[in-house]
Amino acid sequence: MKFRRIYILWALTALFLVGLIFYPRLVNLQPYWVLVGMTALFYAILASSWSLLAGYTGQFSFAHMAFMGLGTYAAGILIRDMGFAPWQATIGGVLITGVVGLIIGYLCLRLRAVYLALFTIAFAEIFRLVVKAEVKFTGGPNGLELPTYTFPGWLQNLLRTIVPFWDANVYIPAYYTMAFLFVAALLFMFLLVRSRFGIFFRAVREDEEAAAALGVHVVNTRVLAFVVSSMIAGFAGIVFHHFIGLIVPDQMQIGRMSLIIAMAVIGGSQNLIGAALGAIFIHFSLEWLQQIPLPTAVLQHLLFLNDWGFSVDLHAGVLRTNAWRMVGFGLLLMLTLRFWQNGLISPIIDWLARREAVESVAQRFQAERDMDAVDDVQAIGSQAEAGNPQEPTS
Amino acid sequence: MSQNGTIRLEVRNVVKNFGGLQALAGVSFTIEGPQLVGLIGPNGAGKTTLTNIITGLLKPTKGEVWFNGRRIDPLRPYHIARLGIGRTFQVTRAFRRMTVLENMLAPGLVKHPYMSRKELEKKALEIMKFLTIDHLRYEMGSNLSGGQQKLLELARLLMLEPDLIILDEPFAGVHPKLQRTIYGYIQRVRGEGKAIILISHDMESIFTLSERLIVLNFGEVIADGPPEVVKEDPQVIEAYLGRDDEEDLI
Amino acid sequence: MSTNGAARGNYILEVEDLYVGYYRDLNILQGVHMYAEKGKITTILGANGVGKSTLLKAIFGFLRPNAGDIRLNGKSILDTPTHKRITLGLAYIPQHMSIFRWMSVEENILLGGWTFRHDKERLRRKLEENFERFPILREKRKQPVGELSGGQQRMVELARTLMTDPEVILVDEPTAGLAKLLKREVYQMLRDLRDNEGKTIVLVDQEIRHALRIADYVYILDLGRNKTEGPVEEIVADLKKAFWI
Amino acid sequence: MWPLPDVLLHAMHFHMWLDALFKFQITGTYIVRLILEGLLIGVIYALMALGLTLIFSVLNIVSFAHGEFYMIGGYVVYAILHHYKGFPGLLAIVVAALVTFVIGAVFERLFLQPMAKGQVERPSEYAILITFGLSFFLQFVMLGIMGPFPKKAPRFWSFPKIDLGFIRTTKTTLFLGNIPLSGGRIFAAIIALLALAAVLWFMYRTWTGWALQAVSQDRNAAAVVGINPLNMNTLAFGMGAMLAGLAGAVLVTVFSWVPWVGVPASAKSFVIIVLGGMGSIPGSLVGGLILGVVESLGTGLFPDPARAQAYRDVFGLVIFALVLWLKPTGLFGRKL
Amino acid sequence: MKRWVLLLAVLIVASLVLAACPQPTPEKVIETVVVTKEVEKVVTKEVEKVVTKEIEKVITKEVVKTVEVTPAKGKCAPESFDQLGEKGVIKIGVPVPLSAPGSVTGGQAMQIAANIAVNHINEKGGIMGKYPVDVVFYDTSGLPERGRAGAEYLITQECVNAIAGEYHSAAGVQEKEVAHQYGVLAVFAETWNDKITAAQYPEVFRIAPASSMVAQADAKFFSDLGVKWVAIVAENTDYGVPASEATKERLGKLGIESEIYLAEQGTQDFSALVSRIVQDVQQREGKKGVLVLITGETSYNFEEQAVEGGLAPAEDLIFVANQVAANHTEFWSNVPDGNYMAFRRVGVVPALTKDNPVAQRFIEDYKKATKDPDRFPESYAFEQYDALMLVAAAIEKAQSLKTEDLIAAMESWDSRENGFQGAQGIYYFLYGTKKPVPKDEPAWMWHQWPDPAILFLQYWQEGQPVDNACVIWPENYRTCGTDYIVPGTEPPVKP
Repeated sequence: MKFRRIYILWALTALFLVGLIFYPRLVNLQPYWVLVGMTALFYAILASSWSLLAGYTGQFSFAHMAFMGLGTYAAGILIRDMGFAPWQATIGGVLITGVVGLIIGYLCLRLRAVYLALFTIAFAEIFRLVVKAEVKFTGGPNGLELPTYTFPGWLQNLLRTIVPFWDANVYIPAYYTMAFLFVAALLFMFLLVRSRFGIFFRAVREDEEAAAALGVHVVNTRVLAFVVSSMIAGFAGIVFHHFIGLIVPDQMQIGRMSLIIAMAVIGGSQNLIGAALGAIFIHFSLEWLQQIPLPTAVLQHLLFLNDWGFSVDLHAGVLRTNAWRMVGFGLLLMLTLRFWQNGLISPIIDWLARREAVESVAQRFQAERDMDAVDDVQAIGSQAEAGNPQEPTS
Repeated sequence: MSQNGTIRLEVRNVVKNFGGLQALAGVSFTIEGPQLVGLIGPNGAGKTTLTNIITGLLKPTKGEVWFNGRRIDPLRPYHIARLGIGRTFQVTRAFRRMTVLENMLAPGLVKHPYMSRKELEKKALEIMKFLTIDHLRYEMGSNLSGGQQKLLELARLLMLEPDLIILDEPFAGVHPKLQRTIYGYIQRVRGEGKAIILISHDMESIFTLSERLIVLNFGEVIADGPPEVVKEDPQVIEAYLGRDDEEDLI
Repeated sequence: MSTNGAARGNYILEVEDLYVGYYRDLNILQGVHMYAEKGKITTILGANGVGKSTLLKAIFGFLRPNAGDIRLNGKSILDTPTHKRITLGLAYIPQHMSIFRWMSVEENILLGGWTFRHDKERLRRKLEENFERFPILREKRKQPVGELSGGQQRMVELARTLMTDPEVILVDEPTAGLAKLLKREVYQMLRDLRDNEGKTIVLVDQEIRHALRIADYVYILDLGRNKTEGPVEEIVADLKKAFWI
Repeated sequence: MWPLPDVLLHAMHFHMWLDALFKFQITGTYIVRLILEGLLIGVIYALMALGLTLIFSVLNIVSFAHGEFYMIGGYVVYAILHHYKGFPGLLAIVVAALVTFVIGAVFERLFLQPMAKGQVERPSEYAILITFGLSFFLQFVMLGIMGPFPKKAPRFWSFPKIDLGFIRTTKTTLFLGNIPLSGGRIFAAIIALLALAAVLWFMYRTWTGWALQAVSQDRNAAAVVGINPLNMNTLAFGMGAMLAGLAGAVLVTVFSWVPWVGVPASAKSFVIIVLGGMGSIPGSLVGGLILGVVESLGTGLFPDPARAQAYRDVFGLVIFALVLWLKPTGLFGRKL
Repeated sequence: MKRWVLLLAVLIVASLVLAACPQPTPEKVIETVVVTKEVEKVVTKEVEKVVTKEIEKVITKEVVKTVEVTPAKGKCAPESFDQLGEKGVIKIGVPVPLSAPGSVTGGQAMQIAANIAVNHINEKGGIMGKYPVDVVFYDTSGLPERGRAGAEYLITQECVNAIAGEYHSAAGVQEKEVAHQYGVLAVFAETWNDKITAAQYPEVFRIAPASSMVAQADAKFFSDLGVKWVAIVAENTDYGVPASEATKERLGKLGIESEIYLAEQGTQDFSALVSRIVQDVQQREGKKGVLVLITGETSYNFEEQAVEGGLAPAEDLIFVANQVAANHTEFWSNVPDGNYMAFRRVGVVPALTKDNPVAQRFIEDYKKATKDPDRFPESYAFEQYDALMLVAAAIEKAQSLKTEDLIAAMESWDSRENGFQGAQGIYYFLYGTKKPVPKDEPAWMWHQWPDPAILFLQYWQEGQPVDNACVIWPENYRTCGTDYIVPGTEPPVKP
């Protein structure tokens, strides 16, 4: 069997899945790191569903976080006012997100690029401000509380047998639920983009008119992408916040949205997996960069940084980067955009998944010129031959 | 193909105004059955506008377009495409960030949503082989040369299996060698019993290939008939070469 | 009929083996050559879409050739950025009206003198010259150009171009969409520029007969390649053959 | 007083309106006061939006980092006045304008020029994301340097005492009849008006201004007459940034400054340019005034006093969304 | 298809491995599970390594059982002084907001105060003279999820013995849950939300006022001054909304009408809101009041704009600025026209600290640390300092690191006479595990310091330092002999 690069990809996928499953053990069941892992997965779902919208269909929506919040608020209100059980509310919330996504998706149909971005920003901000202002209905800035899921007994027992440390801390069930959702959402989106809709998504992104001329239902395609990605965002939001217990409107700030976008772009917004991995990578590095452990000898020379917004903690032996870690991240975002427009991770995946080598443009151009030199005469000759006006071809 | 097996496109007195400008001033013609119709006219004559109206990208200000007994001018472009009118664009519009095979699958999946991917790919490969782009199947659209992109567009069209094909400048900017392939393509499609509207500025190919020529000028049909006749039509010559009696202008 | 142009006369503008396209490698022009003689009108004819306009755009620098060379006065100008080419004595009148619609007539014409904007005296003189050439423009000097008729807009454009006293003027279908009388005026003007001021003009045109009437040398293009070329007499002698297959 | 159809009144919770009317009476003076206040702040909005419009009309992109230049402009004035006591305030404003100009121009050269030269794939996406990235970057740089504490520059002027009956002043406030108008704002609005006048003079009366207009109206034609569009891009972006910086510089004495102060500011600029028509200079002026008045009236006349201010930004954004959706060319739009 | 099978196989294998994988490592278990400690006592140190493997199985079973009763066990704080390690450092976690959207001003002041507390404890050699204290900060940004993560981090990663701090209620509410879950002592410094103590967790104490206490004081103040109508301007946040509603309710009980105006913090332009309030005020009879419940620097913005917009303190308009007006340098540079504004100050004023050596020492060090000789510590700085001192004192008193012992020590300060002398005053807790909150008292009195000072001060001179601002309420603290300095006049007595 001939070795193909795609095997590396499969091996890496398997490795990643195993890593995903064993992660809580790898971090020694430390609740903090399990929580970080769970949050990273939450962001990964958001980033990859955003990439489904932006990367695959070319709709640059800034309302993704708003949809996340919309779903969560809907679920929370269903539980609070309608007496839904958490799992029923989850379904209800996702459906409501879908309906609103459908409406916004239709409204956005006629808007392109920057207009779409502006419109979705407006929608997101209006939604956030209304949620914040309608204190009686949404809890306002206090946020809305959501109860945790309770698993049915049999499932709990089953999970305990599979995962012996299921009860080691409260975040383990949360983590595994999130991981399950992550795999399911990614698998769903992956299958979706591999299906005909995926082809249609990208065809519409590339050239709407041409796609329409080939019979692609442009409206349905664009709206479908909008609805699916909003629903996934809503789903992730509902599940995440059920475990966190509270959603606050500040979660839907544009600043948070830009974090998601940055994650997707750095990972590669043309690729679901790239965006997801980007989100995981960035969330972990941000968490780690918050305090960088350094030897005291080094730290002593860094004390001047205290005047620049860092905090050098000699006692704990760490350099706290505070805002500056975000600066580095912003710079990375800009450089990625400028020099690696496909992101940092997805080109690797693409390279591993590619089946045939690319003929470079320069090579082909040369070939075309060679072709000219050789059979220019021939070409004209044959053309003249074919071009006998007396004999119309039939 | 329509139920009774014939193809019939009727353009009935189509008028199109852009603001104050009249692009089409009442164009009517009928194309019936398998036929290769050349559509020519000097720049600004309204050829592209007419194409866009037939394929639904533009709505006519007045007039109707009927295809196989169905009025299509109010329909959306994808609907018209599904009814069996396919077109290419003057400037190539390959999907640049999709592989050639995926480019082919898009219309294929429109036509046969539930066909297995393998079968569809096989079908696509056949067409690509005929158009000599099969070796590029995993190549990104943007990596193709201009000529190859034209071929890809034509190949895509076949996946849609349209009854009526509108080819807008298929030869522009294409290497002679590839031009021959396109000639072959047109002849093959013609052989399959489809109707073709060929728009080209390349007089040679137009006169060679078409059975019937429709000449547009200033949004009106100024001639309609076999190429030999149209070629000698004084109005056509005037449209292209200017009028002899304008000597006194200078 | 193909001649090796370099053998003929005194060329101010030479285009050799030019490959140009709008997209990365869709070459509209595939190895075109063109030589313009000093003080003559060189006309480029051909059906629509064969790349006549593309050729002019490439000469003025809006499109970067993939291969080939463009020389002005014997020096390659490929590395000169577009906005600098005007200082070499090259001027270009695009096919589509390239006026500044929301600016006044006077501002439009003055902008033609951008390259010598600090020379107030010369600006004033050239502006005056142009107003004499097109008296109607003097009347409407304060109006936004967008409100003018098509012919007047064309006038503004010509006036603006003439501000710099270019040696070579590239003209792309100057009479498209103009009324007959205006057409005549425009052609007369081009002829005057050649006869009285000794300008070199490269004219791309659809109005074949008119163009031939003022042309000195004619190139005919066919789908991105040179088809025929020759002095105008030769072409006129067998017009049908030259165009109609 | 409210000539609205019954159905509409019902939909708008008529009883709440009545409640509001019971609580305090809406008088003509009150409305006039709200409008005047709206106009005052609207002038400053217009200054910001003018920068964004300039950028859009020349570069054909919407800068999502516009608010950050506003933020930097304010911080520069603050830093100067904080470190050099007695530094003339107006000079500090000029320095702020210069600094933001340079930052804008450098960013344009490094990140936007490749786009204009066609070295970037998918330019429209790139433009959105790169300016978004810049906004992200600048916010956190300033957070690192200035810290998150709100800063406020000391006021460097005060009204002379005037009493002309109808018009009288205190140290901080100008009274028109019995309508008090904030002095800080009047000062900011005057500076903004001067800056607007200067920009308009520059745009319509100088060669460089003509060149900018020329590039915005027809890039190719501009190149034909010998204008280098790339330089004009840099100039336009720099000037756009500078105008935002100027707005920040005059407002830093009125509001307090935090690194994310630019976020609502840029949102307002978006609202204005869409309202006034993308790329239209008069549009941005009128749009700014409209937004100022709408926000002011909306807040002043919203039935529930508790939520009136909370909804302040919503009024503008709703108009924004509606205009975007119904008439994307805006009021004075000349191109889409 | 093959690939899917492969993938499924990987997943199945992985879950099988997971099922078979070893239980949490023995060291971990010993630390975490109560049962194991008894085992540990049996095992002599020499044979520990050998025996652990054998006892592993026993422990595993125990773990599952224990876990079902009390699900969360991940705390790693040393439970006795022997476990402290060589240096004998006792770690205390300090969650504070150090980045937006949290109040960084508050966070940084608390950081400084915490460091001073550590210095004061450690200069005597530490707790009990030999165990130095180390504080571990965590930036919560004032966000609930960050608060939760922070508490998790401090308890399970940094192995802190207690948590002392927090500024924002939103974060605090989450932190108290985590502290309770792990059974770690938590002394909250500046979180006013009633819920924090109302949950009645044995581990949770609070030395700041509950918001209901503050609202009560506000209402009393206005009522004592004979105010008939109050405009409550509150920020639209987790603090402002409930606080304004609570105040309105209490004002209502005292027969005072009021109107709430919520202000969105992102908007800094309050002119229209000011106009609206002015309009409202003008149409009322009698004495009126304005109460600003906007926190942080945004309140300066509102106050400045209010004055400029004609809503200035007057004879019949009592303007109560937000408590941050006490930072007089910032206040005067931001609100140059804020003359005659009153403000509420929770916590002590300089006059009240004169006889308190603990406070004097802290104030001095605080001024040094902030390099600002005019800066009197803010209430949250006092509270943070005291929270740490309290924890240290509790450990010293309990002579133990076990949470239950610490709680007992804290609860032993049960009356003013029998309280702990902190910088702010004498701390004591009336109700707790031994003495439940009686039915007629609000639930939040649990582990709540009952008498934090809530004072109303008034500036009467431009640029005046807070130290000689007049205390005008309550009566027993009054320093200037008047309950309200009418704008344009001077107080009868100058401090």
